[in-house]
Parts: sequence; C-alpha cells; structure tokens
Amino acid sequence: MELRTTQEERLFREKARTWLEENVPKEPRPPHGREANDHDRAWQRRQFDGGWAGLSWPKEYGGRGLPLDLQLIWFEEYARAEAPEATNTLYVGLNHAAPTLIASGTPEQQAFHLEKILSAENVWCQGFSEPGAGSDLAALRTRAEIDGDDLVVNGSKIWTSNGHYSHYQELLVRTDPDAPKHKGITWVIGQMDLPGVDIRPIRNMAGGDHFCEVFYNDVRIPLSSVVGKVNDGWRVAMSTLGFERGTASMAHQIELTQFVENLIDYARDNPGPDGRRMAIEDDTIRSRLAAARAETSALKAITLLSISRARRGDAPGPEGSITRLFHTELMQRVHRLAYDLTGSGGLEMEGHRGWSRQYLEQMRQTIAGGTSEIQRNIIGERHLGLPRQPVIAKGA
Amino acid sequence: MELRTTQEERLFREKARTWLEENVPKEPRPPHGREANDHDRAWQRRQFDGGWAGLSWPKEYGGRGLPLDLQLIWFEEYARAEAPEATNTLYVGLNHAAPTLIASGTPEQQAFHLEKILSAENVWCQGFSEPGAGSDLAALRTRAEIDGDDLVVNGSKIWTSNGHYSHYQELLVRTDPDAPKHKGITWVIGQMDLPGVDIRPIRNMAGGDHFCEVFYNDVRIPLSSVVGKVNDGWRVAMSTLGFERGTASMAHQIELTQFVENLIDYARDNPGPDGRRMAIEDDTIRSRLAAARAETSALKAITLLSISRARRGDAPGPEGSITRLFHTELMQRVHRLAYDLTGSGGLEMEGHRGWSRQYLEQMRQTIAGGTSEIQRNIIGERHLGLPRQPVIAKGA
Amino acid sequence: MIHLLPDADQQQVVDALAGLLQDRAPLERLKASERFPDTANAEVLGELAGMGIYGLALPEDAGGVGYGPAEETLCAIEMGRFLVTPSAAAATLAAAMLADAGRGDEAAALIGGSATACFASMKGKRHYLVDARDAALIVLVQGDHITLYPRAAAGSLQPVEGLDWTISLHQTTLDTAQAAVQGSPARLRQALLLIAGMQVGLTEAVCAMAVDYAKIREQFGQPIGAFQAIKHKCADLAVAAETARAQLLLAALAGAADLPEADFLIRAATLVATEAAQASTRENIQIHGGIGYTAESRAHLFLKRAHLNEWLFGGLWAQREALLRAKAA
Amino acid sequence: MIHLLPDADQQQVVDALAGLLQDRAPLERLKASERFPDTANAEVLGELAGMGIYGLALPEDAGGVGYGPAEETLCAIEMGRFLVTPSAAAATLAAAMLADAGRGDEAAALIGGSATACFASMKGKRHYLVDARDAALIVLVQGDHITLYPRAAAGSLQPVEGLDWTISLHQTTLDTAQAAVQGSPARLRQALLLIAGMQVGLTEAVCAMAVDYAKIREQFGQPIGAFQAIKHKCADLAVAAETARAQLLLAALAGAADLPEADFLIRAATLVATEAAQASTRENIQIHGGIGYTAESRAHLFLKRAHLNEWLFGGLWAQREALLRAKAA
Repeated sequence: MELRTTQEERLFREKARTWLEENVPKEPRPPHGREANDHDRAWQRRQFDGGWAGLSWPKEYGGRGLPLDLQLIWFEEYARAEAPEATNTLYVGLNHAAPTLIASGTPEQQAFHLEKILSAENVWCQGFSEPGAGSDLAALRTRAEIDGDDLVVNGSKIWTSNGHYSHYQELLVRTDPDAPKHKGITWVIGQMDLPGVDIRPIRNMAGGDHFCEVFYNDVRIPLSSVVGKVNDGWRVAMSTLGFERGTASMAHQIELTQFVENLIDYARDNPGPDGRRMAIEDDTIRSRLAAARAETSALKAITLLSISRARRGDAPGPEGSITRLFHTELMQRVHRLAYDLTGSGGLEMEGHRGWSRQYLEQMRQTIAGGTSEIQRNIIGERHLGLPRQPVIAKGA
Repeated sequence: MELRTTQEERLFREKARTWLEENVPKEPRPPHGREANDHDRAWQRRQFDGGWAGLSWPKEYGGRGLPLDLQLIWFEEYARAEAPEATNTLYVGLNHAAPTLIASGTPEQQAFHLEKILSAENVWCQGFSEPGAGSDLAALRTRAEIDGDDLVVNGSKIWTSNGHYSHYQELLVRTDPDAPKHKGITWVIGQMDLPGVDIRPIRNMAGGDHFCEVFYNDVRIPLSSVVGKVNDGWRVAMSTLGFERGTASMAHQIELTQFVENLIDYARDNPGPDGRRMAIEDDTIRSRLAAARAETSALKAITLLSISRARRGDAPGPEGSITRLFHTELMQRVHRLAYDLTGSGGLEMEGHRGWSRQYLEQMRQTIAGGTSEIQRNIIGERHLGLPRQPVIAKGA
Repeated sequence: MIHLLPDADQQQVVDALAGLLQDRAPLERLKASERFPDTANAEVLGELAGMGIYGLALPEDAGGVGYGPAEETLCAIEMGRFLVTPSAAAATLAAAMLADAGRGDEAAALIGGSATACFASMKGKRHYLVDARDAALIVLVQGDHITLYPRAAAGSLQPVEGLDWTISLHQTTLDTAQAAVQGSPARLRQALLLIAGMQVGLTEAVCAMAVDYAKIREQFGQPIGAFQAIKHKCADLAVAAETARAQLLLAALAGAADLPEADFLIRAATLVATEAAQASTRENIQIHGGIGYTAESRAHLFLKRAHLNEWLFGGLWAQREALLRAKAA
Repeated sequence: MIHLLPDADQQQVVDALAGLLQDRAPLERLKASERFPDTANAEVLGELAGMGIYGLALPEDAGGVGYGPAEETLCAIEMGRFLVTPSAAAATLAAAMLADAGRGDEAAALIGGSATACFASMKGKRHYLVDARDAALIVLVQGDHITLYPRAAAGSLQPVEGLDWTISLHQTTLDTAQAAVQGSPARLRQALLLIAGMQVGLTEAVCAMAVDYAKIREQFGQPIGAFQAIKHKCADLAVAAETARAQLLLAALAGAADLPEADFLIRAATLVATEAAQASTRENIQIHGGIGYTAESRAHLFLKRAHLNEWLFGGLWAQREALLRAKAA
C-alpha cells in the first residue's frame, strides 16, 4: 500500500494537460447516432495522431505500453479538460475487440486490425447476444457451418450497439450444435458489409437507436477470420468480458465523478424539486448528493484496487463483477438524482442539459452486458463460492 | 364499495369507549417476561368479564359473533384509549389455537379449552418450528409414535414464544416418517407440564427471553388431544397460518398507526439526529415520517380489503402474505426511523421510551413465522402463479 | 362499515368502461416506438364523452350521470391501465368546476365532448400544458388549490419534446389573474383521486405485464419467474399494486363521506400510488431485460406516464407536506 | 501510483495483529448472550499495548514504532473484525495528541498500557463515555474538532444500559473548559480513519460470517446460499465490503500524503464504511434467520457495534455535511 507521485507521472500529467488544452474539440459532441460516431472518430484520430491513443496497449501492437496508473492520469486530465465522453461509440473496438485480438488473434489479424481500431479507421460492434438467449449468453443459436475455407453463418444477433455504422463485429457463432452449451462456440471477425448481413436499428426508450438487430443469411466469412480455435469461442469471449469488467470503465467512472460535481453546482444555484428554495437546501437532496459523492469516490477506489491487483499480476477475476454491479447501479442512482433535481423540468425529454434523456438511457445499465441479477449470481457463485442455483432440465 | 356508519356501529363504539375509559389499566405494561404475561392475563380477564373478549368469535364458542367491522372499531377505540399492547403474550392462544380448535377441534376439546383461552386462564404457545427446519416448516422431525391410547413424543421445537409460562402448546409432530414431507404430520394439543417436557428460554438480541427451545423426551400425550386426524396436521396448521396472515394483526396495525403519530409529535418537540434543530425540520426525517404515515394508512387499507373479501365469503388466501410482508417490513422501517430520531440516544438499550430495544426486537419481524423471502415465494407462486423454484433432491 | 370491493352496479360501470377502452383504445393503439399523434388522443376523448364519463359523478340535474367518487375513482384506475390521456380527468374536473359555478352550458359542452380541457403544471414561473390541443379550459392543481383557466389565460404555446411520447407538451405562461373558477376543496380532492387513480391503474397494468412475461420468457432452460430474483420482484409489484389500490379506494370513500381524515387519506393515496407507480414501472423494465429498454416494448410508456402524473398534482414534495399537515384519523 | 494492496511488510504487521487477536481475543471470548465484563476489555487492551499498537504510527523518537497511517488503518480493520473495544483507538489518539503537545511521558504511559483512554460522544448537552473504566483520558470527536480531556473534566459517571453489550456506557457532563489538548487536523483525520477502519473490519467479518452460514445451512434440501434471495444478499455484502475497504485505504493513503482531497476522501470513507457496516450487519441477521435474532449468535454484536461506531465520530449527518464542504479531487 502506497501512494506516491513519481517524476514520470508528473511529467506525463503535464504533457497530457498541455496537449488536451490545445486539442480538445471546441464543439459539443452530438448526443447520439451517426453524428456522434463521426465526432468520436475524428476526435480519436486526433488523439491517435498525437500519440495519446492506446496508452496501455503493448508497444508491439501500436500502443505505448504504459502502466494503468498513467492511463488513469490520462483519464483524470481528460475529464478535467472536459473532453468529449471517453466511453463512446468506439468502446467495443478499443476495449473488447482489440484486447481479444491481442490475447487470441493471429499475427495477421493483429497486423491488419489493431492500428485501424486505434486510429478509428474501423468501428467495431459486438455480436454476442441473441433474441432468445438474453442473459443466458451461451444459449446462442446463430449457426456457422464450415464450407471449404469459409464459415457460412445463419441466424441473428441483438443489442448490437452502433451496429449500423460499424465496419466489423465480434461475432459468436455455434459451430458444433451437438456439443454442450459452452462448447461448440466460435469467435469470429465479422465484416458488416458482407452479403447477407442485414442491420436494423432498434429504437430505445430514450429515442436513440444505439442498439441494432443483425440478421445473417448465408453470410460467408473466411475461416481465417476465426479468433482462437474453432469451437473455442467461449473461452475467447470470456477473457474479453473479464477485461470489460475490470478497468476498462475507468474513463466512465471519472466522467461520473465530474457529473456528480456538476449536480452539486447545479443544486447550489437552482431551485429544487419543491420549487421553493435552492435544491441544496433540501436535506433529502443534500443527503443524496453526499451519498453520490462518496460512492463515486468509492467506485474509483475499487477500480484502483483492481489496478493494484493487475499490478501484482492477478488475472481479471469475478471480482470484476463487483465493480460492474456497483458502477451500473450507482450510475442509475446518480442519474435518477439528476432527474429529480430538475423537478417538473423532467417532463421534457431533454430536461436540463439532457438529464431526462440520460435518466432514461441509464435504464440499460443494469440490463445490457449481463443484468444485475446475473452479476449477483457471478459474485455469489464464482467470487464467494456459493452453490450454483439448481436448474431443471427443460421438460423435466 | 361503500363507507357508512350504522347505528349499531355508533352505539358499539360509544359503549367500547366508555368501558375502556373506565377499565384500561393505569399502570404501564412491563415490557417483557413473566411480568408482562401476568399483566396481559389480568387485563384479558378484565375484558372477558366485561364481555369484550372474543368479539368476532362465534357465539357458540363463547364469543359475541360480531362482524369484523366491529372488531376493528374495538381496536380503534382500544388504541385511542392507549390500552396496553393488544398483540401480547396471549396472541397464540387467541389467534392461532382458538381458531384452529374452532375449525378442527372435537366438541370436547372446544368445550374444555376455548373459554379458558378467552379468559386467559390458560396461556398457549406454538410448537411448529424446529432447529433444523427453519423456514422449511414441513421438514419437521419431532417424532410421535402411537403407543396404546397415547402419542409418545421425542424431539425438540424452537422459537416457541412465551413457552416458559405457557400451559398448552400447538404441537406439530411427525407420526408417519415414511410418508411424503407434508403428509404424516399430526397437530396435537401439548400440555407444557407433562413429564419429559424441558423448556429452555432463548435470549434474544434485545435481551428478552420471548422465545424458548422445548425438548421432548418420551412425552406421553393422549390421542384424544389430536386435533383433526392423525397425519392430517399439515392441513390443520395451514388453516391457522392463513388466519394469522389475514386480519389477526389488525390490532397491531392500529398500534403502529398510533406509534407513527407519536413519532411525529416527538419530532416536532425534540432535536433530530443532527442535534441542531427540531427533528421535523430535517427534510430527510420529514420525508420518512410522511412515508411512514402514508404507509401505515395503506396497511390499514389492505386489511380493510381483506375484511371486505371475508365479508364476501372468500377464504383467507395467499394474498394474506401480501399483508404480512408489507406489515413486517413497514414495522422495521418505522422502528428504524424511531431509532434514528433519537440520534446518539440510540446508544442506550432503552433509548427514548424503549425505541432502541424495540428497534432490535423488530428484527424478528421479517424472520419469525416465515421470513420475508418465504412470503415473497408464497406471493409469487400461489398468488401470482409463477413457477415453483427448482429444487434439487438431496444428494443429487 | 367500510367495504372496498365494488358492488355489482359499480362493477358494471367499470366493466363498461374497460370494455370500451379495450375495444376503442386498446394499448395496441400506442405504437410504442413512435410519438403518438394528438389526433389519436382526441379520438379516445371523444369515445369517452360518448359514454358520459366526464359527468359520471355529477348529479343528473347538473347534466351528469349521478354516480359518486367511488365509481369515478374506479374508472380512473381503468384509464390509467389503458394510458388514457389525462385530459379525460381534466375534462371531468373542468365540467365539475363549471357546474359548481353555475355555468351549466359550458359544463355540458365538456361532458358532451364538444369542448375539451387539459392539465397544466408549474415549471418555475412558467407552465407546461399537457396534451393541450384545442383545449378550451386548463386545470391547474398546485398546493392546496385547484384552479380552472380559460385557454385565453395561456400565452403563446411553445412546443417542447415531452418525456411521455403519447402526450404533447407545451410551455406557456398562465396569466393567473384570468382564472375562470377557483375550485372548491371537494374539487381538489376529486383531482387528487383521479390522478392517484391513474397511478394505481398503471401500477396494476405493469404488475400484470411483468408477471405474464416472467411466466413465458425462458432463460437457462426455465421461465425467468422461477428464479427468486425475478419472482421476488414480481411479489413486490403485487404488494405495491395491492396497497396502492386499497389506500386509493379507502381515500375515495372517505372523501365521499367527507370524513375528517379524508384529506389525510387522499394525500396518503397520492403518495403511496405515485411511489408504487414509479417503482413498479421501473422494475417492469428490469424484469423485461433488453426488450424492456427498447421503444418497441410498451414498458417505457408506463414509466414515463408515472412521472408525468406526478406533476399533475404538483410533485411528491407537495404531497408530503400536505400529508404532514393533514389531520389523521 | 496508488497501490491499495499491503506490501509484505504491511502484511506482516496485519498478520501479527490478527494472530494476536485470534490467540488472545478471539470472537469466542464474547459470550454473545451476556454482557461482557469491563475487565475482559481491559485484558484485551493490555495485550494490544504489549504489541505496541497504540504507538504504531508515532515516530520512534516519540516512543512509537514508526509506521504510518496505512499500517494503522489496516490494523483498525483487524480490530473491527474482532470487535475490539474502541478504547484501543482512543488510546492511539490520546497518545498521539499528547506526543504532539510535548507530553511524552503521558503518551508513553498510554502506549505502554499503564494508562488508558476512552471515547466520548455528545448526547444533547451531556456526553456518553464509551468503555470508560478507569480511563485517564477522554477523546471527543465532534464536527471538525478532536479534543482530548482529562478524566477530571468528566462529572460524576452515571451508568446506563448500553445497546452494545460488549462495552460499558455512562452518561456524564464534560467540562469543555478543561480540555487537555485540542488535536490537530491530522489527528482528526487519524480518528476518522481509525473509526472507519473498525467499520470496515466488521463489515468484512459479517460478510464472511453470512457466506459461511449460507454454505452450510440447509433448507428445502439445499444450502440456502443456492437460493438467489440469499445468494444475492451475499453478493451485496461482498460489494459493500469491497467498496468500503477500497475507499478506506485510498483515504488513508491520501491522508498520509496530505493530498488536497484527503479530507474529502476520509469523510467519504466514514460515510461509505458506516452505511456498509449498518446495512451488512442487518442483512447478516436476516440471512441467519431465527438464530440470527437470538443473543446466542454473535450477529447482533456486529450490528450494535456498527451503530456505536457511528457516534464515535458524531453521527452520519455530520459526515455528510463535512463531505459536502470538502474539496473534491
């Protein structure tokens, strides 16, 4: 246990601050859709060109090989500079696909894809969930049959974030229908413009079309696009999920901290939901603001604990679900607080600074990428070692 | 749907008020133990002699056969008169044992016991739960073998409220160990002073010894004490539980309403947990008091809904678990609020007016008589028709 | 004697309304993924006028049907269940206030459907109008007051994007000097009961919706309702629905009988029903998982309406304060 | 670089203390169903003095061991886990304040165990003394101040029945004019970290206790931990323990480094740890079911201590206010 600021950290922080001051886009990021994606790509490209992309990626893959501590400093300065949301439409590529390719990809796959992800030349989306499977990810049924040098894919995926403007997809397909549920799955790089791929955006309750449903009709994907081995996709995917549940959401957390400070400032200067006094003078609001402030700090603290474990060499484990569960539920509490702060202003979709819309969008936090219920199962069973829940075989 | 005050109700209310004014004990009820029981018995006897006991019991069993509406008026006047807690050490006899004997007892059992329950000559306790069984009531293992005209009982019971000063016990024993879990159970009247009965009080976390553990060593109980038929005890017991979960806790609810009003009065006149202003001026306290007031009203309302269903002739059903769940969790919220109101005064066991002790005692609400988890199962499965949870047979 | 179950006559009124709504305004009319056109709300309002619902609790000599608060509250539950525009309740209240003021012709126009009304809600010193369309009258519930304004009291209407897609929303400024009628305390109670009634109706709707889904949606080889995480959420929805309904009906009867504790019971009803509605509509989304987050599911419409309804009576804070001031039984 | 895992040296300190406590002050010493005699607390305090724990973070030239806030906070967690009397923390704080004031001999007496200290807590205009016994010194944390009083500043001690059976409780009135030392801001931070540390320790203890029980207790033919209702509660306990520990250690390091956000992080730690401790100790009782409600289970001791600890730093309300005033990172 120690806290010290090294000379390297100090210099890095200074450089980051200077660069951000000079380069952060002046125009606001569009809230969603293709416009948001265009903005994200331009901004990522600028970071890439400036040498600020892939800070913690290994050097041999185009990154800078810096420790997570420096990555964290970058995000801190990033938030301080009020740079655009770091958790954006490039998240899957940068935080899922690239780590998977680094861990399990072939040298050819790595050479072709990694830099294009980092420079935002290519946008990636995920293709894990299916309409019938939901939280039971391994129940996926999208089939892929080997035909010559190709996989021929038929089926559909759902909850594919940003699918309609992505170039590539992390695709999980069933290559052996006779194997047990978790076997017989293959992880493959899907190209979104292949013949037979049909992408339909799904409108969400906040009016955005962040998610898509993707249909595959005899889509031919070369076997050279398989990552890891055929039928070994579950293991490949789980390593990616472990990564997501660890430190990848660091930027998000720091943004949340900033958001809470904004709420406190707002509450000092604006009437509360009762319309009679400044919001901060209402003890119920005060108390929720104090809790939000303390809990966002604790969120950062558990991430620092994860980084400490990573520094010790621990592989990402099920305790990542603790971070994820706490993070997602806290996000909802904080955004509900923001919504409540605006009183009847919450009747407008944008409300104050979009807080109503964000309140609605945060509903996905405890659902997407594994519901809170699933996270609690993982924590209970894999982290605490409690017995698995009994399952009755179908038809029993 | 209607609300009207009949002449009968008006007269009944007046008479009740007058009688209570003249008869409510002046001295406070001791908080627990045998002293509380003595007090309860004297007070019950006075009500019995005055014709105010067993208001809604059928006339042929010594009651007055009045509708539940009048029973409710009685409890309202009872609370208004600040009479001693109505939910007292005689609860099991009056609200479990007597209804069971009325529903399933023999004429001899009824003739012998009912009046003695009503007049508090005999105190009853329950003997359902067992150390190993917990919420899985039907897993009980206390054996009873038929030997001549007797049952010979061996085993032990736990969570027997007031067992150490009870005369009789509602005892569930296993008479057929080879039958399925819910079969082979018999409901029998146990006498607490029989040879082989050993009663050991269990101290609870608030320091009282409300509960006992009871051990049975070759205890001989005549077969004439069986209520219902041998091996039919589960059905007999369930009808009693249904009764408990319906309207039996009406008195309790009205007491809770009074308690919340006391909290509001206290909050107006006393500094809050921050020590800086009257408690009522703290919005977090205000908000909790308002919620408590609204919710105790809603508790009374769902009981009135139960009474309405009873009036229509509906048998007590699983929706009784809704009342019970809401009631017990509300009790805990309200008593936690009382505890918090006193600030650092909560460091004392008695706190203000015993609120600390009561806060601790209320911990049992969501455990005893079926945990909240069990109540939610019942509501989900029996009331809403959701599928039962999968169960793996032992050793599977 | 307090009886909280509808008698045969009351059940008939409820059934008639539910039948009409199921027939002419089923939930399927709401294309969940699109904003709902104003004209569609107008059609539903017209159907309800045809049934005489806006004068249900007015005496016959005032052009009403002669039922009371109990029947009207039961009907509000059905309207909440079908996500009927709150302008139906506004029309009921406007008609009643006009009748009280001896303006029978204007009341008759509302009851007959040839004129319509809408709710307003405070937004700082300005106001929102909810489903304004061509409403001739505006109902504002704020604090301990209910006030009826003529349309002319509203300045220019500025359309804003509402949270609730099924209802149009405008900003304006009401000239409070131009009040048409200051409603009586009885009308305030009626308004609170109607709004709480809509909250109860949608609470019951999402409870049923969640339970139905939990029975058919399978995960890990079994219906999700078999898992305690989901089953217990459903149980909590049932508790919320039962308590909110019981409190509402008790409050309605107390209001009708003008009991001293009526105000207390009615404020308790708005509080309990709104907490129930907001918590239940939220949990319904969670129980539905991914599909519940999409605009294609109707789950979000209930959540948004539960928030909208809160502001028809001026927000929960005002309810709490009124509740603490009110005299308990 | 912020590293939140103990290094080998720090782990050694923790292990030594845990070993001592397991050996000399195991939880089994607390007869859960009886009040715990004062003398037993005195014995534990003596054992800890023997290890030099009260001077752990004081420099060697001040009679201490020369470790820092990090090690001391880790030790506070262990003391919380074993329900050590808070007088251990009081002795640490009193020794530090005396050393700051140049009263080395008195500090040495505390470190050596020949004198003891206890905490006070405000009760209106009067005070509670917690585990007072023959304590020579009294530590009061209130608002932004920490003050050390001589025993003589306390009026007559009136014994009261405490909620926490393992600790004696007295009412008295402190003559605030008789303060021995006004502690520095650093001592206030130290006090908050020690108290929060005890909260974290008992949070971890009940998480482990609940999980262990959920694995062995069977109902309906399987361990109760297989049921989601229990499993998910255990998961929440794990989340509470992990967040409370991480926040505490971050705050301790920030305090040691005197970062500008140290006060913020430390108040956040007291808040998070106390919420975690009170919620977790409560859920542990529920998970234990009937046995958890009895005095024979130790579950209640943890709950009561979580409440007691809250008042050692003047209550949650004060923490919230201080947190809102403090400068964030």
